[in-house]
Amino acid sequence: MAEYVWLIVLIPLIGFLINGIGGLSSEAYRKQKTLIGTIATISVFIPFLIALQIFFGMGADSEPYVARLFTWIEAGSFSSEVAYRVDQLSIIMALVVTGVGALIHLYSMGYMKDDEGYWKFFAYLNLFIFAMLNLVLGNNLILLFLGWEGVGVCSYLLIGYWYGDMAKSDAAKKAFVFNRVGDFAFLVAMFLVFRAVGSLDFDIILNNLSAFTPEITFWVAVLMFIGATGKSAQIPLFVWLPDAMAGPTPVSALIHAATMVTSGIYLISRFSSMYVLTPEAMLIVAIIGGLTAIVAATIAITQYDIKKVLAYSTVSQLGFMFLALGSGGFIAAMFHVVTHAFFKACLFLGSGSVIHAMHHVEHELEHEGKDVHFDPQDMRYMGGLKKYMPSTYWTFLLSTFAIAGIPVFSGFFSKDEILAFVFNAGMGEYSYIYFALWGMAVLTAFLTAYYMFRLTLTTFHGTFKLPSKVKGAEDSEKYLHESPSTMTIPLWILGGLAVIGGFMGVPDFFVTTFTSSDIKINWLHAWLDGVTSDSALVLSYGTKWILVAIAILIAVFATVLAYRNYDNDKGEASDAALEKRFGSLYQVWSDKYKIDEIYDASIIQPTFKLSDRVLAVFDMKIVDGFVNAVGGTVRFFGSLLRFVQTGVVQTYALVFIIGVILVLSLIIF
Amino acid sequence: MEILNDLLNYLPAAIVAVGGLVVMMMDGYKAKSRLIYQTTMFFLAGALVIATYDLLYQEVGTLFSDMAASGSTAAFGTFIVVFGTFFTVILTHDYLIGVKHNYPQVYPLLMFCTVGMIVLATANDLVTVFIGLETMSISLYALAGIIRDKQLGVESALKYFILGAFSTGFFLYGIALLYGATGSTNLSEIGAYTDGSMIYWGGVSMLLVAFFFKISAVPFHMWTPDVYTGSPTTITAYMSTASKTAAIVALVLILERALPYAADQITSTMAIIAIMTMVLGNTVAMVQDNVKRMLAYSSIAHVGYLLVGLAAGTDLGFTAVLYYLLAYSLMNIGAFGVVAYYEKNHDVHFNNIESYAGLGYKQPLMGILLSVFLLSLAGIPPLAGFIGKYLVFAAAVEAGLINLVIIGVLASAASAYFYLRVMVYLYFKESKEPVKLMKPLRVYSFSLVVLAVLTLYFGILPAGITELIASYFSGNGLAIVP
Amino acid sequence: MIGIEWYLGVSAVLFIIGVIGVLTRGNAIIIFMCVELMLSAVNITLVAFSSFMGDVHGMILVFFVLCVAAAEACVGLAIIIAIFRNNITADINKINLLRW
Amino acid sequence: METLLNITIYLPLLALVAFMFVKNDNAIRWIALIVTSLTFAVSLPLIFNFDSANSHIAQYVTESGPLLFGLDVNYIVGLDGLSLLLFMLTTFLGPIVVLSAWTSVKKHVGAFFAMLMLLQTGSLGVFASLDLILFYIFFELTLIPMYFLIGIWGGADRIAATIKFFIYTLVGSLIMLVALVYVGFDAGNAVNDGVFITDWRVLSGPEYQIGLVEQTWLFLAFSLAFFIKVPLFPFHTWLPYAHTEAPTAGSVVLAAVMLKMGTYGLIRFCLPMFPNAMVEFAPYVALLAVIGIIYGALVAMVQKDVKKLVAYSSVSHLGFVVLGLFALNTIGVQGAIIQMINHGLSTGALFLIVGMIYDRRHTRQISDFGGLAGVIPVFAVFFMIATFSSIGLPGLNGFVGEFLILMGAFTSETLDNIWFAIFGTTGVILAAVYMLWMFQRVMFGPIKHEENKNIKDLNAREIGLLVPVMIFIVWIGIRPTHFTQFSEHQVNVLLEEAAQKKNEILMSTNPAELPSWANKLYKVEINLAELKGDNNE
Amino acid sequence: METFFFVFISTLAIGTALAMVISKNTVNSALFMVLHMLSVAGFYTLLNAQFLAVIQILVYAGAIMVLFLFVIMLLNLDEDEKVVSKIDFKQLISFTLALVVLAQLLYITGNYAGVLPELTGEPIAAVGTVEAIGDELFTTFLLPFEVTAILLTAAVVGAMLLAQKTSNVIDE
Repeated sequence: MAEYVWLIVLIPLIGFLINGIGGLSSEAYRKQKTLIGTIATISVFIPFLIALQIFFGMGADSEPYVARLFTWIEAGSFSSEVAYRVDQLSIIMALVVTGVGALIHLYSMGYMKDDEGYWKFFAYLNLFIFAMLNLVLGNNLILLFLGWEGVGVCSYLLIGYWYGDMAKSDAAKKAFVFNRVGDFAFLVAMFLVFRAVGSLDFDIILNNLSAFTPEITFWVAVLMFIGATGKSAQIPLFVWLPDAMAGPTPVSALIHAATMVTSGIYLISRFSSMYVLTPEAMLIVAIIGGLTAIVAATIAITQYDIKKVLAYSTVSQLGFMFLALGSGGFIAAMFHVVTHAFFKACLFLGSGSVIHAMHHVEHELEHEGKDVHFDPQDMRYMGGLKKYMPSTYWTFLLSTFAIAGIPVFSGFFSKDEILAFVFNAGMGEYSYIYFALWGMAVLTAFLTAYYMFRLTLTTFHGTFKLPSKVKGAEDSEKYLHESPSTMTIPLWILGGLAVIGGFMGVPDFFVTTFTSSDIKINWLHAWLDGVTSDSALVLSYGTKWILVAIAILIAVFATVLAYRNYDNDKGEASDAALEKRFGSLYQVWSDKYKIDEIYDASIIQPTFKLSDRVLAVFDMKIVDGFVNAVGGTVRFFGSLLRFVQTGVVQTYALVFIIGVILVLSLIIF
Repeated sequence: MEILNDLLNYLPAAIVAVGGLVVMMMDGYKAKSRLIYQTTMFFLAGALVIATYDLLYQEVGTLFSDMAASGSTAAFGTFIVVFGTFFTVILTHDYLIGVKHNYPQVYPLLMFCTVGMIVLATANDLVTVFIGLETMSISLYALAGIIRDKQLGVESALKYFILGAFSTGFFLYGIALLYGATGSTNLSEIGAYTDGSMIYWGGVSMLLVAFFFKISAVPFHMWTPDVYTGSPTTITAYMSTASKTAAIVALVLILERALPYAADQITSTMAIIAIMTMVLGNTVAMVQDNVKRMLAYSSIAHVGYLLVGLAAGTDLGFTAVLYYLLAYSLMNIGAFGVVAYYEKNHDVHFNNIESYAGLGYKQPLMGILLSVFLLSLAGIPPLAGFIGKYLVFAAAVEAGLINLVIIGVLASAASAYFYLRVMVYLYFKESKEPVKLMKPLRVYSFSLVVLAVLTLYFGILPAGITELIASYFSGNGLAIVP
Repeated sequence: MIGIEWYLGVSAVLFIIGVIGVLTRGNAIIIFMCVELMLSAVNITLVAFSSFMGDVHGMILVFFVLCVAAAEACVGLAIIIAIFRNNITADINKINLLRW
Repeated sequence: METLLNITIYLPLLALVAFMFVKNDNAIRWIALIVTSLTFAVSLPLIFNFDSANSHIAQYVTESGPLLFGLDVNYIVGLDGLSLLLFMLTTFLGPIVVLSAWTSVKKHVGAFFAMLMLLQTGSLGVFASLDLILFYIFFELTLIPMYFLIGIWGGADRIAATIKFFIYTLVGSLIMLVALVYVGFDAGNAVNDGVFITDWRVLSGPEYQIGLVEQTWLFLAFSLAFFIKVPLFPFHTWLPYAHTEAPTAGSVVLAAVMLKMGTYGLIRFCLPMFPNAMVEFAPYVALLAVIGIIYGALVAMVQKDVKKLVAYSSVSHLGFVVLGLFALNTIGVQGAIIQMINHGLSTGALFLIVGMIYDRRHTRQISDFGGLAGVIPVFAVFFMIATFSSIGLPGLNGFVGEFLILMGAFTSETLDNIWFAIFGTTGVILAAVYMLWMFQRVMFGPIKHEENKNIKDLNAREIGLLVPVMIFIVWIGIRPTHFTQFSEHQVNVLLEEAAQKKNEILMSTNPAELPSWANKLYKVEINLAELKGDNNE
Repeated sequence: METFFFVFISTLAIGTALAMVISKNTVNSALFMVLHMLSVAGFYTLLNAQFLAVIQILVYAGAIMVLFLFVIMLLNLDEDEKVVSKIDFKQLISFTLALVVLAQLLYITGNYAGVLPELTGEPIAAVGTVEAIGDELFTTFLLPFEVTAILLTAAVVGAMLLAQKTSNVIDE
């Protein structure tokens, strides 16, 4: 079955072409929304089935299978193929991408049904799936890069989907450019790799790691990581992701939570055997991951935009994953990728459902003839939605439990494993730093639970605050309603997965402690063990259990605290109290550490001013001026010389005589 | 009969001379101007046919007791001169009617002038050179001033005359000194001389001075812009091509036959003069607003390129120079012809470049023709001007004069500016006031088209003519004598 | 005996006097005469060479020079008449319409 | 086949003749379209029958006797791996360019198409010439039509632009002419019994070797002409003017074809004839190229005129090509060759697109647009693909070239410095910045100007002319080997021969006879010692 | 005797030449010119070129100078408009440059002695006769002679063309 892997990649592309060309060329086709949506969804769902089939045909010890299609780029000693790789890592990613992707397609059919550019949206989505599959299935760095850039483009197109709004297209551009900064590093990393081993094929690289000097290994690792920071929104390149929420919510769910942003984690996991050779680079990854996690979490606490909170949460969770990677817990990171994909996608879709409802309210009010405008994403206008949107509420709540790390929900297992690995890394080199990172991670876990419940409680509990806050929106709750089933079905599926997803990676010691046997219940670990190079956990059972206990305590404590502060419409008061307590620190959080402003002042404006005021002027005045000056000088001499021509014959004769003297002198002497 | 044979070999000159006398007599009997013109054309056509025949088949030799040469260079010079005159007369007739100064005496004068040119171009003795040169010059002095009731015309004639006569003094002095040094005025006998006394060098330099004057090389060029501007336009075309051709062919003959011994010194002198000529000609032309004056400076610049070829002094150099003369005659007569056409539609002062605005669209053919000629003058392939420049510079490169060539090409690049400028006005600007151009006479435009086609032809397929010219020099051992 | 260099010397001096005349005098007619002076100065050189070498060619050249001088005078004077009709002056310093 | 090549080159002139007799504007358009299409059709067998395994040997060669007696300039045309693709690109763009000018040119239609046809012949000749003088003639020949195209049908500031373009290019090429003639004589004395020779096949061969000192000067003279044409920083200032003022068709040909003559000349002439100089100057040239990449991008970023922005982006893109060429390894050179085609397609497409929008709105100021994506969706799609191609998105053509170039520069032994590639790579970021920003300001956001609300979307003609370009943009992006295969072998041979020639020349040099600057520049003693060391082993 | 004669004639020639150049009155200039021509004829006789001496007097002094005088009278040019009273900068330069040329010429001619072996050191009597000249003129120099005829005709036609007063324009 693995030999049909290319079909997985191809079908979404076909879907894209059908919808894209059809929609572009035919007005009638654009109106066939059901058809369009179905085609798009099916062209993701079929690959999912194929992937599933392949997955079931594989074992944890299966050899990687590579389907080579054709030579892509070839010049001199460089050659790369379009070849897709099926191994334990890539099939997991492919399953997530197509599975979650298919659900979100389904969801979008409901969510986007009133949109004019329906066909375009689905075309883009399919293209995104195509690119993402290239990323995860490609057998060499350059094909991975094709996907890498491809998802960037789709992200660009989808963030700026409502291009009529300049801010949205700004966000799109910002996303793309920040991604490109990362890509720059990625490219250089590729060059370094190629120079060292002469190929970009995964197999060849990973089998020839000895060809790297430690220095090169370090740099390749760091550069790849920088690439990953761009795509996976880590410090210092994370600022695009919150802005990326300008796109339609399914997009946020699919691209900016479940799939694209995790490609950095995939990349580093793919090269885990290289990373373990360079502890310094690992440390850098861990530090950046840890910092990102806590920074984003603190910002998330202060946000009111429902999607922004989720966005910062995503950044924070991604930081968590990188922390895992940097600590040697590659499988843990992948585990979190998967669980995060479930619950974060569910959260986003849930928020989309809420926004959909709020939009509906706004729309209906407008229909009533009232000129009411409010931000449908601002949670301060919400509240009490649980009785109007039960499905949304329940799935949202389940996912919140998952992300908060409440035991038996999926996030609990994955997060716990990460914490364990970070602590474990503290046992080796750079122990203090890793311990500090562990501390930060625990704090982040606390904050995560806190802000997620803040979000959930403010949105769904208490009373619907819109009527009281916005004039003219009285009685607007009558317009609130649950989303259609195309939207709720995916919510339930994802919510279910968020609940049970964690069982694929239940730590072995949960059982072994008690049975003293060597039983392996951690399926994921077993599955991925062959492709990644996890560091060994050297912790004792006791330590492990203590860590689990700490995690549970933290999560429960944060949950309780959040309930106290935010249930029953106390949200704003609590936030004010929080602001008072933390003072300027809170201000820094709510200002998002002013990172955007810093970028603007330190890089963007200077570059722009340099270009506008210096280079452009330099170009016109100096470079071109020099050229003009040469011409001008010649003309100037010409106009000087012409005045020798006085018109008086005797002057001419005089010049003649000078010429005579000249010629005589030249010839005689 | 030797004399008859000589005469047969000198037939173009003879025909033109007889023709000149005939039309002079016709003028005396008050024949119609048109008839005079037609007779002139008849004789010139005859001369042209024979000159063409001579060009292809005449054997190399000397005539009239070594006074004149036949074949090769001489035949080539004769051909260009007659060819140039032929077209000049066609253009002049129409032009003079246009500017209302169609004196019948112009035709005999042109014919006599042509005789002088042929004599000059075929001279094999300094005496013949002198007489030829003077016949040509004196006729040109008069021709420059034929628009005698306009100040500009006579002023140019006066300037030309004074400076021309002045240079004649130097020329004569040169001949005298050379005669004194070598004991002969015959070119080959002078060429046999290898003693190198001071008086020989003095003679050589004086001779060069006079030729530099005639071909208007800097700093002996001062008359050129004024005379070219003031003279009737078609006469300017004639002056700048036929007379220059005759003088340069004579110079080539002298350099080749009489002065191989002096080649080294001449090379350096020529190189310096060439640099001055190219630089001054091109830079000053850049700032001219009068098209005719611009073309005058451009013709100075072209002399600079010719001097580059002469400075090389090799077979290839002379070949290049002769080819260049042909190309230059074609394109310069053409360019002046179109300028004359524009001018006669208005008045004599209609030469300011501003007034060319938008003219390219009024009579498209004329605009295209002028563009072709100017582009050829600028040395843009695939026109004859390019091949000329290319050959000249190649010859200099072969002779190792790289620096000279670099300056030459840079000057040439600068020259593109002012040629293009004309086209800027012709095509890129709109005319401010409505200008009406009358349809050119068919023969007028036809002759210009012929010139343009030849310019193109010699640019694309120069092999035939260059082969012919190269055969004049190959094996003559003209390389620089150490 | 008078050596040839004396003739040549005198000839050169006369020639330069002619040149100076052309360069300094403003009257066109006098300039013409100065040109004639230059020609006749060269004639002396020619005749001297011819005579001292015993070769007649130089003298024949002088003969031609005389003819040329006559022709030049003829045309030159005609030009002066023409210019006088237009400008009412023979001062060449005032005849400078054509310049730059 | 030889005849076919000649027919391809001169077929456009046929239209020129036809224009003399046809007065009807529409007839002229159709004739132009038919003739250029025919040219393209006729040229197709050339690529299908091309033997890419022997791409280093010129194919379909026509060789005449001397054209210029005494200098033995021959008419030699043929195609090999280096020229084939560019030749085909030129014929391919012919009908497209004609179509692009279908309605936008209203005055002097006949003259316009005549100039285009002349330009076509000139460009084809440049790429097909195997004789240096012939190359030069065609090289210059292209100037005239372009001069008129810009001058007559150009924008407001066209006159200054066209004169600058013409003179600037002319200065460079004339200096090259001198060098070229010198080479002709030198080669004649060295390998051709004293007869002037400029046959590329002889000059590039291993027998003809030029001494180090001469190489330096000749290289500088040749490369100056090509650098101006490319244009490499700091010789680029004519380009923004010329591009901005030129009519659409002119811009397209200028960008797609004429700029390539510079890079093409560098690889075809400089490399095989002056290998030592090429190697020693490579770092300096690469430095200029990298400066050009970044500088062009930065200046492009702040342009207010769409066309000027694209023009500056050309400076940046051509910087990549030069960088690749001077990497002097197969990867880099192959990348450069394919990038030449890519730039031709993507920048050509961009100019076409800008022209289309100009036809509708008669402005090119970015600030006059905004929000067009909603009004003209089909246009937006094409514009977007071209933009993505231009910023080097994988899967489209631009990426292949840029990637190979940077990879080549990174691994180049000649440059021996990875920073060229690294700084060059920043151009990738900057390209995204300026192109997307421009795209955003033009296509996205609210519609600010009333006039923009009623713009018509592309008509069939415009779609028809863009689609082929887009097909190639995607095709090259996905299957670049279909295109790179033509030059692969030749590039290998060329580089090998050059390296060998370089060593041979070095071996035959006596350091004592060289002036000190040459010793220093070529590090003669060190290199010689190395070479001898290699030989002893 | 010969030396004396030479010195006398030289002095006369240079003196008249100078006088011609600096004379204020145009008519005086012309008259000095005539004198100068006569003295040049004296040189010719000294050099045994009797034929040329005669021609010189006939053509130059007789014909050409009369023509000059005639034109001067015709145009009333005898009152010279500008006298060489004020030596201005330009004239100074002209003068200096002319002297430089003179120095060069004298340097050239001064180096002449003994260059030609057949130079006897004194004029040879037989060359300047009418027969000798005539013989050469109509054989060797036939071509220049004939062309001179054309030259003179051309000069006449040219003079006619320039000096005619009526403009006989023929409009067609």
